[in-house]
Amino acid sequence: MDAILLQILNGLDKGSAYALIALGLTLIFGTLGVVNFAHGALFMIGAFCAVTLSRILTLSFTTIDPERTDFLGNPLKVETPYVESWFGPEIGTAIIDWSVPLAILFSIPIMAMVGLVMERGLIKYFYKRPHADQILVTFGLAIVLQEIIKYFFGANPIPTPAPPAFSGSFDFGALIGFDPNLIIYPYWRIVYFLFAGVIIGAVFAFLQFTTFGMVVRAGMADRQTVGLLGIDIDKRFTVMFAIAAIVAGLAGVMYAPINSPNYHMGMDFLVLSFVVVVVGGMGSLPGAVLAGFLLGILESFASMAQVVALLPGINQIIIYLVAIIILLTRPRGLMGRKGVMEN
Amino acid sequence: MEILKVEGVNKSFGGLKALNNVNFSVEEGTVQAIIGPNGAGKSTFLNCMIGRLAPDTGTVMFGDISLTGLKPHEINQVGVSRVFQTPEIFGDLTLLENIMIPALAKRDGEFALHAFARVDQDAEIRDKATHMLEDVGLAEKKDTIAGSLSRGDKRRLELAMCLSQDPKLLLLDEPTAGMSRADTNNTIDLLKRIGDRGITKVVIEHDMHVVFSLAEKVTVLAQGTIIAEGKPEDIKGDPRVQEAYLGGAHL
Amino acid sequence: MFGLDKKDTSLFFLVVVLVALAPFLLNPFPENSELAQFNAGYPDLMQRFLIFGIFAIGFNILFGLTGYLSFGHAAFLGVGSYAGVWMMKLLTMNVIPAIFMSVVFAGLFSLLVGYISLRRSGIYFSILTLAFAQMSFSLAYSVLTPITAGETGLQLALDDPRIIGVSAVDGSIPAANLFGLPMRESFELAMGGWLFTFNAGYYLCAVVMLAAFYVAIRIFRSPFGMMLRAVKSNQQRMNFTGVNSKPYTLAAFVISGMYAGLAGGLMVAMDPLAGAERMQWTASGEVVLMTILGGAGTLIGPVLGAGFIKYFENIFSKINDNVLYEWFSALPDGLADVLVFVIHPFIGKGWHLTLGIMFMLIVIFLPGGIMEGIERLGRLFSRKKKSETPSRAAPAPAE
Amino acid sequence: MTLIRKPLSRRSVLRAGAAGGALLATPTLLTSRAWAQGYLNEPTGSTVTLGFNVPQTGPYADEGADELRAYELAVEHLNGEGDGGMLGTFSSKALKGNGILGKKVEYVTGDTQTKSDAARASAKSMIEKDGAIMITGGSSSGVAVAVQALCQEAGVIFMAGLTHSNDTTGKDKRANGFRHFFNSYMSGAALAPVLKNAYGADRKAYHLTADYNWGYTTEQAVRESTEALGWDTVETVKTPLAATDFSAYITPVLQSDADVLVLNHYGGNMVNSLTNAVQFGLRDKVVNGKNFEIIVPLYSRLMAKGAGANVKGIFGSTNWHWSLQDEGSKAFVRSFGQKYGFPPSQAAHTCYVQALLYADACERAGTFNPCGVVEALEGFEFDGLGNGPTLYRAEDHQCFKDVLVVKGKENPSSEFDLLEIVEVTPVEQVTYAPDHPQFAGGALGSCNSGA
Repeated sequence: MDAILLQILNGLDKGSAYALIALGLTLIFGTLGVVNFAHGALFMIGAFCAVTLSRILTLSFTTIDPERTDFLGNPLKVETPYVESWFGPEIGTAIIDWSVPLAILFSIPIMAMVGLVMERGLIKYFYKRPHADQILVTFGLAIVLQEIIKYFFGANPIPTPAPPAFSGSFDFGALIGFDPNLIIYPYWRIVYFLFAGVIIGAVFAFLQFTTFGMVVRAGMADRQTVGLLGIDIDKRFTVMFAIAAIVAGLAGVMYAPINSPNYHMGMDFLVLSFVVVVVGGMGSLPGAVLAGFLLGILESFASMAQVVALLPGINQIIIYLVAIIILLTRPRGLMGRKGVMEN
Repeated sequence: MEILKVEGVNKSFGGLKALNNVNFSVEEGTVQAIIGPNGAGKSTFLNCMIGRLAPDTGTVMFGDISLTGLKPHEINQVGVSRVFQTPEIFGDLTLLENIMIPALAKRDGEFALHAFARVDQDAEIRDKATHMLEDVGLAEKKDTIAGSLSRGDKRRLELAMCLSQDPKLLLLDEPTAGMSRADTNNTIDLLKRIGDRGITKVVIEHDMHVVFSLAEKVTVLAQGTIIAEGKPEDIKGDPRVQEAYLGGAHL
Repeated sequence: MFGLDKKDTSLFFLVVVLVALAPFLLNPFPENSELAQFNAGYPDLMQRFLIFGIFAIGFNILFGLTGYLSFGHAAFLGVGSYAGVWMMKLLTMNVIPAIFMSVVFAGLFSLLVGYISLRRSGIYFSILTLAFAQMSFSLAYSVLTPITAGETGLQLALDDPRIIGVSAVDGSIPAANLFGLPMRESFELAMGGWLFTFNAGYYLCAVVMLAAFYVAIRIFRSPFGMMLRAVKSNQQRMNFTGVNSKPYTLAAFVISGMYAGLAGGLMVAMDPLAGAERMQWTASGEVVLMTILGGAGTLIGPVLGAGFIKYFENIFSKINDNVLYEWFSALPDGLADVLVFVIHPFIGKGWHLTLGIMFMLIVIFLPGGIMEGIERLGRLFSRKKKSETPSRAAPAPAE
Repeated sequence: MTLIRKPLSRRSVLRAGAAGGALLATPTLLTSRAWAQGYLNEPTGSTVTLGFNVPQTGPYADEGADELRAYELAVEHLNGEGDGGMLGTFSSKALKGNGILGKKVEYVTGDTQTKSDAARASAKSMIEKDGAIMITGGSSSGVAVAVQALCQEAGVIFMAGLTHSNDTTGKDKRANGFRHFFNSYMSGAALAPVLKNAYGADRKAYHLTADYNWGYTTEQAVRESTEALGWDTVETVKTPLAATDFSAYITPVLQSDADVLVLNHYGGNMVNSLTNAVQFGLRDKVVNGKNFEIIVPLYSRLMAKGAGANVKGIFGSTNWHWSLQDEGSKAFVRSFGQKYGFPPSQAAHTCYVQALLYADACERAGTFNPCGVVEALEGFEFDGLGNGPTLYRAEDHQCFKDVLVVKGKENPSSEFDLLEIVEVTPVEQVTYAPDHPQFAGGALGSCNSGA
């Protein structure tokens, strides 16, 4: 029982990342009709916002310590971060430790800018082009973005730990009424799950309860009609693109402590999130979220040794297998609408 | 002889009854029109006839072949062609190719792996297509991409596509919808000319001018039920029809 | 000639000439010049141009004609490769059975995948093919290791049975050959500072590729090909025209799967090893990019796209700072440093960056791919023919 | 005009410059029969070309970059530039700093992309286009095995870079291929006694294994050597190569009665699985009255860097570490550090050494002919290259030398000072018979010179 519950938790956690990326992807597709292969790169850039902020916070000045030597036998250069010298070691260290949560604030304007520049500078010229062209150009962009990050940060993963208060794990089971010491779960993963819930909720609330959101939803349903009403839908769609970029970026920032960011993490998630979007139904926001969590949980279950013993290799293919089964039984995914991207 | 016989067809969408026990038949070689106000179930009826929708109950017999349960391409292969309300053509292909495809489908059946033949050297099909284009007056545009045609030309092209198959029965769904008066008249002339070939036609129409110019018999559908049937001049005076149309301007 | 019309005949002969003379054409720079770095006329890369050309031609029969965008075609190439290596392990090092079985197995596998995937269209079809390919890759890399040798790739061994051949010759694995002619065999021709290599394997690839290209032209010009284009244009009208589109698309899918298998078989005939990465989604994506880049729906575009990508992968990745300094050795040191600094991110380990930029530039400025670029150039030089061809929509169906 | 049949070495002739003109001036028709002693890519000019085939894109790009640095350094030293590095400490004195056999060393580079296909394409272009006489480098066993087989077929020498799977010198060994790096078996044999001392003989181990060839051989090696010392293996679970989040594999560990977790992962997999394991509090856990421990059989500095603070106190093995204090290591670290500003990684070390060993073998054999080089390397014993006395065993072309057991450092003084050496396991303890079951199957075959 507790084993199952733990895997559900794992699945929800994995699903959070899938859902957040898929949400943005389907938002862009639903509003702009663009298949964005660079969406994974946005997630990656988000994670590197966290890395960059921690680099900024640890900008250091160098002093020579004549007492000690480095590996070549020269006097050791000691690096002290400016924040530590300005705020004293304790507060300074604390600021550095909290760089990931701080990066949330840092990343929002950056991701919004990246999104705006991308949409205004490139994507908008591809609204009327075939999906194949959109795939090609956004794929090219994804490579370029990823190579730029690699140029500055290298190919190796960069550890970006959570603040000490949130590192390590706690007895989550006891909190929800299980016996103590049954369900130990890392703080940050719980935080990630809750954070994803908040973001998803915020996006839905925004679309549901604001006039802006209403127009966008109407536009997703029938772009031409809304355009005929004399509403400048394009401007709103640009904003939606920026919002999708922010969602992907925040998903990336918060993911950094879970797995050290590297330059190709976006591509790793890209294919999976496309599968998630399609399984959920192209253009369906609730579908994307639902499929994200569903696939996350199924993937976790399939990883269990007992399952793998029964079906060797199932952990390798579960997501694709489920995708095939769902698409064959539900032609337009879980919650897809008719006529979207079938030609 | 009755070429098409529809008996006891019912069709519901959720709680809404779209067709209610419809019985309908078409004599071979005649032109029959189905009219009715918006939402009367005309399109549903047509879709039930050509396999796009499956009726809940009832039978659709084409000669002695049951059309119910057949797939669209199978229905076409037994000799039923259809013109759509918005012209369905191959927009990326040339006019000539647009006609050659139905001609090939007629000759070679629903699937033929002629991957090594030269389509441009298939004289039989080519000539047939060229003639057909001449018939509808599009011959000089035969190498144009069909998507660039005007709506009227698209309609004529679609008609030519159907005719190239020498169908036994031709179903026309509002063939003049959205056309100018001049185009409408052209189309009526064209359809009349096809009459000479002896093709049975069923026309669904809104425009009474078209109906009375073409049809030999008119069936009136309202709220999923046939409320009147007869010669055009009889229908014109039928009070039930006038009521159904609630003072429709064309009457 | 050969059942082709005049225009296609001249295109075919142009390709024959280009392929036959490729060892000259691809080695335009003398060996000891700094630009020799850009020479592509060595057997492996020339073989790769043709093999990926075949792959892309086949992919184009599906995507270019029917519009069905498969994201899993690399799986068929992979299955073909494995079948080919197994033939070489079990039967003989003669490449004919290997190539033949590659095509057969890829055909069967694509029949299975196509039959299921073609129940859906649009992006749902794409994701289904992607899912099948990724499953194939994952399983080949891991649990199928006994059949595929997983990470290390399936290769020949000295103790393979090779029942109608020999297991080993003088303690070495015998070379892949065509009735005794080793695929590695090359003649080299030195002329002045130039060196040209004529490789047996390359010319086998050339013959196969020309045959594949010829078949593709015939398919494009056949009633079958026209039907496929009609499926792309309007599937609904297709069905109401009495055509059952499913067997058409399935046939196109299987034909293109067999082309992929043929490419896989040739790959192992040239270089007897089959690695699982061949089946990964990136490999499937690569052939999509080749086709779009070259010009989907055109006859020769996909081959050009394949050449373009393989050229970048093999030539740009080998340029390093040292090479740059050699190029700029005539310049003053400071200037050379600056130039190297500027160019450095785009070469060697930065070849991906250059490739990404090229993708974007081509798709932004040449919506019809490389073929559109060539067409525009052609139009620039021959204004007289302007009136003859009304310009077609961007992804032009033929030519 | 000259028409020549392979094997050839036209490139070096033409590269040498004037020869091209000479050939043009005297139009003679030559066939290979004129080269009775010929072998593929025989250097006939004043230079010899080596091919450095390393990952430059993909997840191992940084490791590849470090390998390339080492090769560039080795070329400098071979050509008599720089401070000579390990040339001075190398027990064989055949190399004189004037290139190899008097020919200046030049090199070409390529990108393996850590894919066997791409690696072979790149190696082939070096052989066919650039006339490389030897290929070296690589950062994974899949690539090493693939390129090794290619070099065997083509007829050039392959000096493996970082490859740790048993198969490289086991079932996939080739006569033209040589490995200096250690292997899975050696890791297991070196680690087991140290683990027993540190954690006791009564332990229950849980293995997470990367689901591909290298993972399998490493799991087997560690399992067999720890079980021989009394440990139990409670469970072995395979994880997909593409996995990025290992939570679903870590939580069952928490619930088993295992008290040791062995992560048979490399590169990004290892960084993530270790990070996840620490997140889930495995290090703070007490099972069966013992502290829970994590082991990483194969360590690299780049991985340690990626995993950050999570590596502290975790045991593993490496081929070499820059903090070694023998003369060879010190000389190498000095010249590498002065050139690049940071200490070399083990990948850099093995690549540097392989380049030197190849050059030395050519000098001793007096030829670049692969068969001569193979003969010179087989059974070659040497010292002074950082790992103590070493043997290149003739039976499988594997180097036998001491293996380092290391531990993540608690208080690193720099971003490179992440590991500390716990023990240098002597070579006797990691030596195995050539027909050991873990290396069964396959055969070297005979050397191929491409003639």
